[in-house]
Amino acid sequence: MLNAGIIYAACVAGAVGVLLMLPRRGSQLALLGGLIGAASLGAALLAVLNVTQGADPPVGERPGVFFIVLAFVAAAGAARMITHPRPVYAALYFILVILASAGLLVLLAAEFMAFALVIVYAGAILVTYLFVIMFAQQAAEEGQEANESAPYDLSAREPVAAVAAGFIMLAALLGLMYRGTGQLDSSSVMNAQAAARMVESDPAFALLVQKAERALADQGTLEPGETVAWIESNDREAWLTREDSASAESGAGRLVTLPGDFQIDNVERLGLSLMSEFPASLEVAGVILLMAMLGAVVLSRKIQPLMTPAGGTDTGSA
Amino acid sequence: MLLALLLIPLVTAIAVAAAPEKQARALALCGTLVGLLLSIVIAVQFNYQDAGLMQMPMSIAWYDTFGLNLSLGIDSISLVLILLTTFLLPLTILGSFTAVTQRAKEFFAWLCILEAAMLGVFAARDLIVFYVCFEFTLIPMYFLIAVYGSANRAKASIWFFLYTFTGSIITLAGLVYVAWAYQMSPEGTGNWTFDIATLTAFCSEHMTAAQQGWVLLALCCGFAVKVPLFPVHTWLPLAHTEAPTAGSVVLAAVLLKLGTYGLFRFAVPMCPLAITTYAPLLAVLCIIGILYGALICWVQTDVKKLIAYSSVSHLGFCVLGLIALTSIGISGSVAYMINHGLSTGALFLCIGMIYERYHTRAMDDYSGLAKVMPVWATFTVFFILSSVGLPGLNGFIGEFLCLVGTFISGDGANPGTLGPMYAAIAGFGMILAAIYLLYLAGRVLFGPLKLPDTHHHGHDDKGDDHAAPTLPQDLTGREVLVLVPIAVACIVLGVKPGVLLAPIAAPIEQMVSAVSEAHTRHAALLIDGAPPGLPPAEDDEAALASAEPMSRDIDTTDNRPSELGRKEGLGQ
Amino acid sequence: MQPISIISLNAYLLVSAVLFALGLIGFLTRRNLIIMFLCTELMFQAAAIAMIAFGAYHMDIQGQVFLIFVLTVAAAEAALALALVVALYRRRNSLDAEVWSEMSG
Amino acid sequence: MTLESMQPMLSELSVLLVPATAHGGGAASHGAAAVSEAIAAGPWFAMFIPLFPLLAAVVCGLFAFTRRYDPKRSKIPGWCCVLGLLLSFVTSVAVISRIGHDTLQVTIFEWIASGSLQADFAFYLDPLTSIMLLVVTGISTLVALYASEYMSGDRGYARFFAFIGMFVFAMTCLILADNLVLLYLGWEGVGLCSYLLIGFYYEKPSAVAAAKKAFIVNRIGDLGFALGIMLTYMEFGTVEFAPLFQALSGHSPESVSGSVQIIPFLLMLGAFGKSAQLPLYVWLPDAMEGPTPVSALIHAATMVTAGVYMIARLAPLFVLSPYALPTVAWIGGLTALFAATIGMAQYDMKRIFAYSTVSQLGYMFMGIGVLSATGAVFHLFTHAFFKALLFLGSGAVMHGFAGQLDIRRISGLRKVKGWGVVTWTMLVGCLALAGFPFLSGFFSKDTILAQAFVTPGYGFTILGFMGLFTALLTAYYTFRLFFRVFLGPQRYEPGDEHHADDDGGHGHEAEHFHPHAPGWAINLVLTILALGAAFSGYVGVFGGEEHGWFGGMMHASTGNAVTESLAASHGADGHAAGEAAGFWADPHKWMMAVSAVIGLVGILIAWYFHLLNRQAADRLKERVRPIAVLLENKWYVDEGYDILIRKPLRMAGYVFYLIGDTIIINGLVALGGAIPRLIGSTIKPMQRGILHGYGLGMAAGLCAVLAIMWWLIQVGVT
Repeated sequence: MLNAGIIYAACVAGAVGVLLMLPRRGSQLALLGGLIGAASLGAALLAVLNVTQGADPPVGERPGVFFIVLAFVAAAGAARMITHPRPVYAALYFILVILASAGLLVLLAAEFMAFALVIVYAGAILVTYLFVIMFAQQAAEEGQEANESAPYDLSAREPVAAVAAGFIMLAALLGLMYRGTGQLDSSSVMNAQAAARMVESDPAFALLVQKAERALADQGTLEPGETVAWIESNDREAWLTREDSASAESGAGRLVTLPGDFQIDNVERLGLSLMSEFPASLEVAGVILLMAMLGAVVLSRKIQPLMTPAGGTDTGSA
Repeated sequence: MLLALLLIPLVTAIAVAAAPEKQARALALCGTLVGLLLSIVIAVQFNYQDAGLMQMPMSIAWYDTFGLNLSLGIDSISLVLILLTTFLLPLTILGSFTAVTQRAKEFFAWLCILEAAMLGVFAARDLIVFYVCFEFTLIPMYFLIAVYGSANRAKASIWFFLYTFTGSIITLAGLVYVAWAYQMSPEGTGNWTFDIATLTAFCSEHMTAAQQGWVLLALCCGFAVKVPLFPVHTWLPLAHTEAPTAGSVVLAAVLLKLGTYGLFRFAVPMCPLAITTYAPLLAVLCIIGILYGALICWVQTDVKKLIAYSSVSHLGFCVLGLIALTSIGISGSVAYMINHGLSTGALFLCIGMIYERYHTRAMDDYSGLAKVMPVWATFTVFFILSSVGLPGLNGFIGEFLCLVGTFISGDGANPGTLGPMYAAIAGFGMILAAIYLLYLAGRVLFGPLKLPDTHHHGHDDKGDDHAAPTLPQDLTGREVLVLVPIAVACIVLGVKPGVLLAPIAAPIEQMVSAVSEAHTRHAALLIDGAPPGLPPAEDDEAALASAEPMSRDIDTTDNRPSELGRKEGLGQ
Repeated sequence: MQPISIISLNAYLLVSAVLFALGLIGFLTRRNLIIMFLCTELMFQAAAIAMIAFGAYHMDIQGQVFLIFVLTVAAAEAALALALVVALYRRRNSLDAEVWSEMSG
Repeated sequence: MTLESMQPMLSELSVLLVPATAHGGGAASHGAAAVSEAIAAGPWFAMFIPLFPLLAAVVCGLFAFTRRYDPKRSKIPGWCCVLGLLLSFVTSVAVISRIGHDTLQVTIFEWIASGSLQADFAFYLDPLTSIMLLVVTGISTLVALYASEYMSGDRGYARFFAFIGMFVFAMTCLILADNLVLLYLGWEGVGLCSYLLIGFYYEKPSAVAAAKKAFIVNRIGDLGFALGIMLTYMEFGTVEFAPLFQALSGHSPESVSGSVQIIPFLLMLGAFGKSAQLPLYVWLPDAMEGPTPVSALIHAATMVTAGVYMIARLAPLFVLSPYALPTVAWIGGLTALFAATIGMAQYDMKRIFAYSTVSQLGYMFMGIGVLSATGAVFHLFTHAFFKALLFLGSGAVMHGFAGQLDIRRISGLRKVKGWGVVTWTMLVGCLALAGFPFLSGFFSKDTILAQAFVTPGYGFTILGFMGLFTALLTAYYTFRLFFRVFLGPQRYEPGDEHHADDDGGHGHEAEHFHPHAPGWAINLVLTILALGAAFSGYVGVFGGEEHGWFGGMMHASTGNAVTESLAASHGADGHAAGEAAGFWADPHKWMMAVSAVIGLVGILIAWYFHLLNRQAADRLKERVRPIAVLLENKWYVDEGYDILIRKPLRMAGYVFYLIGDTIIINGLVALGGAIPRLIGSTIKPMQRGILHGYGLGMAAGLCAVLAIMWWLIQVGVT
């Protein structure tokens, strides 16, 4: 099973690494810190990945090399983001992290969300961040040359305590999580459960059925009067039953394999679920966004005249 | 009938609050007079043959599941105290007609509410009603001091409130413990009740000496603060000097009696075993209070503070008489409550009268007032003599009986544990009382005439004093009308104490016999219950600390016979 | 559609935990208001990965649906936060968090 | 309206006074009376003896209240008070005739009844009471008559007579009391009236201080008395005389328990307080601040003798403890000597008589101490007359000379016109006091001194000689005063006091100041008292009994328990032997001669020093300078008391108040208040307002929780 020792050691190493990377007045050991951090992350990943499943046979594949690369990019980006003295670079590193995690999402077959993430997050939110950072950097602080970063960015606040707190939490979190996931059923069991759930009330099932009927009709294997009863979990085969004979006894009917390219892709399922299960929350989400816009407008109203040196026009709201 | 007695002052209070400013005084006076009338009717209907019984019971279910019901009832002790309250209130209101000019309506409304609360305490037969009213007296008194007081009234009112409040919280804890113990015990069979009679019976029969010790400690905390016993008395002088005349009269005459009445009604009957073991300790506190208070009186420069400390000293006698556990001592203590109420109340009224005229309480501001105000001087000397305890006046009866009661307290014929030495030392209090009260008379009444300077150029320049109507030098008709009834009461109680002592004799006799019965039962139990050859250990602090768990039935395992128990047992 | 294996689930959780921890540390150490908010966004991001990982493991689309709503909230929060930061900046001409400490005890 | 017809009506009144409400007590009081049935029911009208003075007091009080009454002109209160006292005197004579030689008891109404303590307003009448009644009511009527003229024109005229009325009421209650509590009522009542009367001129701070001192010192004595009462109640279960004496009759000094023996000592303390004996005598000389009639009535004749009366009344109790009466004797003797020495060196007339009163009281206590109650009460009886006379005489002088009392500033009063009566009456008084043969003082003092030599025990003979020496001193200082003031060259200066602001045109230059001769009332009273002083002695000589009529009366009273124990203590022979051995063996016989001689010697010494050549007195005074100064300052007793008792107590008061209350107790309470504030301030720094601080706090909290959860899981608790 997962031997915890390595994880915790990795956490400690990571902590030290991050500590070194944090901006401080004294000597800059950022590079060394980065190396240590990366090493620790690698060790942690190794510990997690090549774990033997214990008694029952090793089930399911391990995440591939893409996952490892993306993981490292994300972690490095995040680390660099919080340790970089200049805010603009921090924002840019954050965009890097967003892209890496979008990649991860794609690995998890949630491609719509990956794109959404990139568009909404990287595109909209972080652009605003960059804008505000630029806006704030304009008025150079009094005691400081043009490109030198503001004093408050140069040194971290109570780094040791913060890092300690963060990594202890991390260690405890990991300890608890792995203990938790250890008790989860293996993927095969999950598979059957998912399939069973698919059969009953899952709205995606109704969509699946319609789509299957349309695909079979195009393929010509569907006789008139037959309907699709249910679909195998791996939605390769489908079970057709005649309308008229369904009532005689169950099980009359025939198993048909679905066409090769038949499947429900992520966006469809997502859209279906949104529309059928969460219509209300969709509305609420809309309202939240409206509120946010109103709030932003109100907040940035001119509270008192800005004393611009040249008496120029007001630099306008955000 | 009793509920009506309680409701009248409340109704008056509301009426006064609503009435226009001019009629407020008159309305308050009539309301309290009606109260007095009703209490006299009650007194007449009260049958004195079996004065010990709780008469005129009435009870309205208030909250059944928890056994709370508003139940009232009086025995002769409560009757006497009710009469004292209803007798004094109209006089106080009459006395403070001219004293209060600003916000007079509220002043009289608060006084009426205070009266209702006090009557509630005396007529309560249910623990919670008693406690609610006991606490409720704080609020009007707080406002009376805080709004109508003199210079640093804020501190005084806060001290008064918090001091008494913390004390009575502990008492509440004790009372609830008793109710809880009852409910847990086989007698209580699970249902809560707060009826005083049942709880007292339960306590005296089924509680072990140690538990009773704890209950007594809790009760004493609250009531000791109210009766200012020695260590916890410092709120009284503060409250008195700052309270307006009516406030300090009611405070001295009746509010202090709540404490002694509480001790009488709860401490002694509920913890007969504990009271005998701790009576000497309490007695020492009382005696210190007597001598300590008296000596402080002697060095006071503020008239009201002097009389306040004299109350501390006098009430030491009252409690001493109570814990002597002899029928003479306790009747002396009850007599003392009434007499102290009358004489000290009257003294405060007199002081209030000169305060209204000269607006200063410092004794060296004026002297030789007898020459200028002969009538006032006669009344003041009369009341000073009554509180000094001159035989033929009411003070003597209380003081003498208390001392005699303490003197014969331990001689075997009664459950008391005090002795002649206590009475002898307390006796010095009588001398000190003479010293400081005559010191007051000598400084204020006699000697060469000297009036405070403020008097000469009128009242208006006094800071917090608005244009009070300047009163003629000597007493007006109204003021004499206030003092005469009290003087008559003093003489009647002095010459014919039977009027007071006869009715209260029966309940006191019952209580003393109940206490000695508890002891014989306890002692008898020890003799047969306890394993033979047990060393009779002194019942000391350690025993108190190891409060054994509440026993189901009579606790036979209590192998430490209380000191008296042993003597009692051997005595037979 | 195959759910991901536990091992990969653990891996994804590890990544999200690391990101979350880094975000927290960032929030605590950086004194620049904007960066602090950026770190909170990072923590949002970490949570998103964990949600999707569990969604994939349980073959349940709701993980992603929930992420959509998380995103809307994050967006709203970011907008308001930045408006606030601008207002604060305009007041004191500095982004330092420690400038605002009148609320001391 | 004869007495008989009034009888039925009045008897209902007395029944009414025993109200029905006190049903519990009522039965008991009759029961108590029933128990002591041995004592016959006395005359019901005895209740008027105290009632008339009380009535007079109330009437005078009303006069004092009414505005319209003008003290200058009308003397109504004076007259009604004299009338009241006269009626009381007449009633007491009637009661005395009814008493004769036996003891009676009258219950008026039930006063205190609580538990087994039963104290009624009842009278115990026996020959001792009748003697005291005669003294009290008689002297008070005479003094009231005297005062009606003496106090005329004083602003507080009505108030004065109200207090006198109250005083006589209290004194009669004291004498007639049937139980110790009523005796205590009289006791304190008398103390109160002496307070009010001494402080009559309340504008004089010295008078107020003297009044306060008197009341407090009395109160100290009263405390002892009260504790004595309680102890008797504890021991015998009753406070009434009849059952008490019945219970005592069975006992003898051996058979009685220890605590009973303490009772006499406690009661003695009360007696010494009231009768100004050694430890507690300091208040009497200062009591002279009051008006002279007060000094005469209260501080010479009646109140101060209450102590002697009490011991005589409770003699059966005193006899029980072997050491009680000797202590009384010794303290009496010492006080006599001590006061006489101080009396010699004083210059104020009233102060001299005050110290002489203390000294004579010492004699009375010595009398009782040496087991001669008859001698003591006899001396009390005669002393009342001549001491009242002396005081009233000096009062007349003071009244006439505008408050002048200093014997150095008045002399040769005999020659002044209109003062003849005063001089002669004062001469008789001084002779009686000095123990001049065949006058009253001579007889009564002899009985005491003789008895001192007769009774065996504890150095009584030394006491006897001390008594003789004191008699010498008494004779000396009495006549020192008489020769100084009344004889010698005629010169006088008026006093400073514009006495009783009488509106006479008294110019204060010495030459044309002419003294204001006393009026008829004063002269009448002085002559009556002079007759009393001269012939009251013979009451103890004629009348058949061993000490005359007086001895007979005392023999029948409770006092004779003392004489019985005398007979018991040294067997019947002691006394009889005296007779047989002829003149020199029986002290009573030779004492007559010896004391006469001593009296004369004293007078001669005084005559030589204070009449023949006064310079010799001054020279002698120079030679014994330190002693003279010591005596003049009254052995510094007052200052001693002040330093030993008053100052420490007052200091304790300050300490208790300033440190005890304000610092310790209030401090503790304030501390109680400060603790919450203290705790609050320790937590305050946590809130510094910086965002990171809070963030870090939250993070730390979170990681702590997780760590604990993780640890718990490790431990396997879940």
